[in-house]
Amino acid sequence: MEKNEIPVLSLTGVSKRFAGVRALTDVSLDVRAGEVLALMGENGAGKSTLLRIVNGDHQPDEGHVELDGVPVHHTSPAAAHHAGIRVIAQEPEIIPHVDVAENVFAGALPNRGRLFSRAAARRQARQFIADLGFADVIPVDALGRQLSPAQRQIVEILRGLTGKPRVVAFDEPTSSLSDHEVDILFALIDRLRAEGIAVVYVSHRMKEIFRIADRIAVLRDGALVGVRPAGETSEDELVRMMVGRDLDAMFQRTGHEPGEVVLSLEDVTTDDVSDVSLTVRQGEIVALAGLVGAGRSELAKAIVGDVPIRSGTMVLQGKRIRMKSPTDAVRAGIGFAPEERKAEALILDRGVRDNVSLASLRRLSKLRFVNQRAERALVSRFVDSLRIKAPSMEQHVRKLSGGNQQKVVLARWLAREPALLILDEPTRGVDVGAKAEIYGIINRLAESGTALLIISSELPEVIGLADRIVVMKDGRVSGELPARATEEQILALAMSENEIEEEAS
Amino acid sequence: MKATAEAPEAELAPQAVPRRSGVRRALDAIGVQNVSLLIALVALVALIGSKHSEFFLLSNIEVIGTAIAVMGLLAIVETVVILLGGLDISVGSAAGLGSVVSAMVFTHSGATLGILAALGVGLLAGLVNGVVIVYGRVNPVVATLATLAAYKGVAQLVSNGRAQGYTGTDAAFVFIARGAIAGIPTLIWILAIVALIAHLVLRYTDLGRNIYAIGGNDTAARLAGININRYILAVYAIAGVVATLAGVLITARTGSGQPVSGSEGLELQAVTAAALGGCALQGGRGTIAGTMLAVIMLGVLDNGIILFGVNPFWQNVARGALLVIAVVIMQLRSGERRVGMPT
Amino acid sequence: MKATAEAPEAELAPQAVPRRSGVRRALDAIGVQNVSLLIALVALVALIGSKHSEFFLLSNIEVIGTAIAVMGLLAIVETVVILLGGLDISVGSAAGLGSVVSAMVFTHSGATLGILAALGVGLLAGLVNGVVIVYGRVNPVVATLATLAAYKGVAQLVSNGRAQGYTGTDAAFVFIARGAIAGIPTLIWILAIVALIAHLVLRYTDLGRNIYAIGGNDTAARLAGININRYILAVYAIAGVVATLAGVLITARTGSGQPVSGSEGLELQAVTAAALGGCALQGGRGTIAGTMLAVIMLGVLDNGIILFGVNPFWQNVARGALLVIAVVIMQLRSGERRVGMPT
Amino acid sequence: ACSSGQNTGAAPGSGGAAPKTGKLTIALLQKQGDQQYFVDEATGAKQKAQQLGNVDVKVIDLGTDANKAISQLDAVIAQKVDGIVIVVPDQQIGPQVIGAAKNAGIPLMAADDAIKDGTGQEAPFVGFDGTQMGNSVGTKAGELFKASGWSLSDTRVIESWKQDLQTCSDRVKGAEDAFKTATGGDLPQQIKIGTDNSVTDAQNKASAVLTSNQNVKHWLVWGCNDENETGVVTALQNGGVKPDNIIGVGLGAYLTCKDWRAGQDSGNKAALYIGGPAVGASAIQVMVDHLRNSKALPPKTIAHTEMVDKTNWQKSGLVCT
Ligand SMILES: Nc1ncnc2c1ncn2[C@@H]1O[C@H](COP(=O)(O)OP(=O)(O)OP(=O)(O)O)[C@@H](O)[C@H]1O
Ligand SMILES: Nc1ncnc2c1ncn2[C@@H]1O[C@H](COP(=O)(O)OP(=O)(O)OP(=O)(O)O)[C@@H](O)[C@H]1O
Ligand SMILES: O[C@@H]1[C@@H](O)[C@@H](O)CO[C@H]1O
Ligand SMILES: [Mg+2]
Ligand SMILES: [Mg+2]
Repeated sequence: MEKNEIPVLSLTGVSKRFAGVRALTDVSLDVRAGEVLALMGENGAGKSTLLRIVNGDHQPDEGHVELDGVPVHHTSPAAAHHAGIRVIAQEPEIIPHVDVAENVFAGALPNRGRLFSRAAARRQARQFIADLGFADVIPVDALGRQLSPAQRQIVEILRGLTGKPRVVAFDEPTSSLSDHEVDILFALIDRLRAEGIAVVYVSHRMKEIFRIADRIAVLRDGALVGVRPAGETSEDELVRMMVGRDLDAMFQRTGHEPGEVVLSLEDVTTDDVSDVSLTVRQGEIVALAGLVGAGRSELAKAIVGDVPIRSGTMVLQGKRIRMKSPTDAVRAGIGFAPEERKAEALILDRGVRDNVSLASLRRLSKLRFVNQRAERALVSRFVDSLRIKAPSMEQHVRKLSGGNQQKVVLARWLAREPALLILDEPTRGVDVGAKAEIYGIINRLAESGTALLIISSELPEVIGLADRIVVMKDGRVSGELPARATEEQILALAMSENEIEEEAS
Repeated sequence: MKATAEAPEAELAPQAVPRRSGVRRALDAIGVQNVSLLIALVALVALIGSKHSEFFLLSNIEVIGTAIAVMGLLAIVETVVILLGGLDISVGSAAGLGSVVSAMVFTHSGATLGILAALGVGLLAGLVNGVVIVYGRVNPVVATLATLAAYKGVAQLVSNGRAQGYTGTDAAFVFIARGAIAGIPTLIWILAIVALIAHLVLRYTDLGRNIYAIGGNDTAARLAGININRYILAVYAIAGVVATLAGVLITARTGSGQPVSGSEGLELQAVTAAALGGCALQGGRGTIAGTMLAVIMLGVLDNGIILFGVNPFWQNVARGALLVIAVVIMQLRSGERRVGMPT
Repeated sequence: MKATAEAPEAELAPQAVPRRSGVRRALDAIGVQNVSLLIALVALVALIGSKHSEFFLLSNIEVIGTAIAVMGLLAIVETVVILLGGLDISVGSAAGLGSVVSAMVFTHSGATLGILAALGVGLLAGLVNGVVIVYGRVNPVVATLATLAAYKGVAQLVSNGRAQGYTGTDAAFVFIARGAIAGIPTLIWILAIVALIAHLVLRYTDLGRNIYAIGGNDTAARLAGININRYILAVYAIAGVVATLAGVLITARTGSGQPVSGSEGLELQAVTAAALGGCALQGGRGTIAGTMLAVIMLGVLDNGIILFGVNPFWQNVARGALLVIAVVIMQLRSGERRVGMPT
Repeated sequence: ACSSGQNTGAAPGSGGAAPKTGKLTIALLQKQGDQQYFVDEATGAKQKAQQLGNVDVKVIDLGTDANKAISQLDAVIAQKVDGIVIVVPDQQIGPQVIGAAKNAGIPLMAADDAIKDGTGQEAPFVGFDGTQMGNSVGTKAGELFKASGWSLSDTRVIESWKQDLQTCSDRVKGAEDAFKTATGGDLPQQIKIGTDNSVTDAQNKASAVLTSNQNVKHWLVWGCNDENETGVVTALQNGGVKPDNIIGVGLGAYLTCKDWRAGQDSGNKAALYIGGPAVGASAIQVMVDHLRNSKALPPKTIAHTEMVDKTNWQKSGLVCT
């Protein structure tokens, strides 16, 4: 495809304000046919807002959007969808009680006249999924609510590619995917590019950006800082553009001797996890690595008593213990930040304050009355240190950007200061600057004696943070690696033989 | 992805029955919820029938069928409204309105016009609900509680609070109330046809699937380009029409237009039937088959209570207790863990 | 979209009011929803008062206060139950049960025991609801619709369907019904105290905050270590106790134990008040202040309708229409966009 | 300023107040105000008020809610109406009702259902007597039964009423007693149906009764009101029972008359016509007389009732809609 003179999508002078927040200020940007434009910026910089304007979900206060040089005023996602614009949302929206086929084809069901055939829909969905390379990850007849976070993300991606898209925007599509799916996705994006589709790609992961982008646009506080051809810029420059200064080193692990064993599992078996044995000591950071579906989240939930342990033993601080519910776990000094922030962690229609203090209320109350001043002090400490961007502590979490929501989840558990802290994908969607802060906090917690078990699909994070790396595969521990292991070592343990072969071929 | 390949069923555990044998597959198609309802229904029938063999008389089965016709119609549309994520409490008084309008217009202009007028009024009443909800942004419960009162008032106003007309000699109304086709009472036919249409639309058309999508996750539906507002308006309009159709049946059965007394409390029964039949009140989940099973079960229950000659005060207790027991059995079979609010 | 562009504030207003001026801050604390209700209330009062100055008689205002006491109590607990993500339809018949029990036990053993017995029965009834919901896994709507029938039957059974006892000469009951402290009727005190306690607990204690969390996202609450089941049981138990307290008030006011007068629609009024006052029926959103404003508004509405001497049929229409208008005003001020089901 | 709530001081009596001039406002509070009988009663009251001139009637529906009755009574008292006519949802609340009106010095009379104060003193009453109405129904049914020549053993009585309404129970009991007196024999076996006093409920429940009584030949039907009686009769007829095999005696006649007017053969053989409009009218008449002319409220004004059937209903003044 030759590059057209007229960009497929262009924004001119777009501004958008929300009560108390300038989300976008005078942004002008072009996306051309057959290119991948990466969009970067800190959490709350306005990336998702920009995409919501493109797909008609929000209307700009000023400025306008053009498609093929013609101004368009899409007043609903339906209109934008019709014009060939697809935005793959940051938070996957899944229809819980219908199958994957219907989820993928939502709004554009394959039918003859008005007639809908489930068998035909599944057949087409199976074909479509196979064409796009996700056949072994997504069962077409599973119901929406049964999908794992990664699967939901993939369904969201698939939905965005139905019909005849002209512009496809991905809003952090990889935040809950592991490398295997990321590779499939990138192959897919390459295909879209080759077909002359205009692609917008939002991510906080530098590695991905340089792998996939042709040009990179950076937003800061709602304003466009600049656009760079991918070949002519560097990570450092991008970081400077995003945060306005240089960052310190990402990981500053100060090695030290771990103390007593805090948690030890022996042959723990649940419905999806078998014979897992592992220990975490005071002041130690243990990372759990593995592919999507390896059973890491399940293990974490078993530890906190949310999933029943069928056999095996669990010892906490020297005592054999059996959790009946997360209530027991929290009482016993275990904190757990789950991976799905929206479904499992956030009270969306409450403020930042309520969300952050949720697990600490008992400690903050006397005679059950919450000491509001102490509460505010605690919350504002974490709002500052994690740089949670919100107009006030009372802002409903629903209105925060994705990354800031993630920080709220983390703040809840950091504030609680448990003896054992389990973090499941702690930095999903968090920007580079804040990531560094979070790593710093995790490091300080370890130094002060907290035992940490961190589940992460981002290998650099695993390698940078961990004292020890436990790798899981198919619900079992497939090996253990010391700090500073390589990505290849981890992957070898995480993947089954035939997958490695596939990968190699 | 090995885990998935090896145990794809178990890991999708809570509700997904693994699909192995043919029986299993059939059960799956019916749904655990419905199987449990069926079991509860069979148990109830066995209990009643063992003491009172008259229960199985064809005439008694017809009695049950005709007794549930009115409530069944309302339960069907309530199911559709609930699937969409809404609720319509006004169906009871819309039925009353339909009853008086059909009788009054009938008196002047005959049965056909009477029935059409009633359905037309129902369409209007339903649209008013829809508009108030969508454009007035009034929560569906509050909106239809308000129109429950308002439509009742309108029915009383047009009828001056009196039973209207006399349809007991009109061939059409008599046919509705007491006629039969192929030996099956007309009332049962009407209920069955409406149920079948609703079932087919929900299951085999994109309209129906979109209703599930909207009720399941309206953001997903909206972002996927479905015009949610249009669906809400249409579904409430249809609910109004079917409610007034139920009103026409009330007129036919009682021989006159009943402004309120014939339809009071039907709305709660309709919601109960839908919920008992497995509709999640948050929307997006439920089937017409489940609702119809529940309607039948409630009808059998009422019939059995009378066969047993239970004192009416005990009837209330028995009805409540049996309702709870039926659902408890149903839920415990599904093996859901016992934490938090059940849906 | 012009509208949006011109009024960017309004668009997201409901909760995100930036804290600038003192006025803003005050409004924020009250909540847009409540401000709108307040405006609607003032408008209604002005409308009624402009035609009927008797409305402002102290005696009339006392009448409104005492008339809303029973429904107000139920609306308060309904609010708490709804905040938690549930619903309790059985409060009406629990009130009837409380009424007969208090009167019957009173007849044998005096007022104090009578009242305590009623509250004890309420605790039990509430616990039964909670257990059926939590451990029986019955959806709260179905569960409490069932116990609505069951408790009504029990009240009829114990009373044989008749009003019980005569409390009209008992000092304690008379004090409740017609007494006053500091010039303010006892009934109003009771309502105010229960409302205040509920408000303080919800707003300033960890218990209350946890209720909001559970209703907002029960999975999140569970994983944050909150024992959800215990909250559900406790809240339903309290709902039962307060419902029977309302029953005691019914006994005091009517002078006898009334088996069913509580279940003649009080439960729907309580739900209406909670929803009108801004409770989201999915849970997690709402305030006692909003509910109380709504209760007062409904009381004023009823009182005004009598003042105007509207014909009872028009009363139904007027009640429905005004309810819709009040909510529409409230919602449109919040500037939410008009797509999908409003919450 | 605490108050125990006990009545203090001498309550102004209902008699002997100074005559009022000018516009009068009378509150008519009715239980089950959406039932046709009460709708008619309210209409009668309003027509009488118009006829008397300068009288305003405020009609309030109490449903079956005793608590609401107290609230609405309080409200009309606070709003200073001149007189109150009340049909209580429950006779037990009599003392509170009478006490409240007395305290406020507003004259009060009971309609349809009599009430007493705490000392057993009855309030002035206009209407019918439940037991007496039942007696009329039972007597008529007895006569028809004797004339039919049916035997006790192949006949059943269906009695249908809202079992938690005292007046309904009184009527049914009254009918049973009078039936026995009229026939000089026993009652056939009875089947009691509890309903919410609506046609549809009676109809649904009676249908099931038919099932469990397959070999019954003849049916007697009565109940609390026309709704109950016609509902049962319709169910029997829908279930294949011939009108000739049914003796239904209604109470109210406003629904039974529909068959008669249409000339339809039916099991509704007779009904006690009770003039709702007349009750409403005479209540207003006596109240206005009392207020304007200081006439004492008569303790009992028993309204006209009349047994009617398809041959003579039109003469009774019954309006059939
Ligand atoms: N509906 C809303 N109401 C109020 N403020 C909002 C709303 N949506 C977004 N915002 C605010 O607008 C700003 C931009 O948010 P946006 O979601 O576009 O950020 P983002 O760049 O996508 O961040 P992230 O990387 O965290 O996803 C944030 O401050 C956010 O809190
Ligand atoms: N490919 C898959 N197909 C079906 N279910 C899956 C798949 N992947 C994950 N799951 C779900 O995830 C559960 C176990 O995976 P778990 O979420 O614990 O893995 P994880 O290692 O944390 O990976 P993830 O990154 O997906 O969270 C299973 O119970 C299953 O429900
Ligand atoms: O309820 C009845 C009504 O149906 C009518 O019969 C008159 O008396 C009332 O008590
Ligand atoms: Mg974003
Ligand atoms: Mg996981």
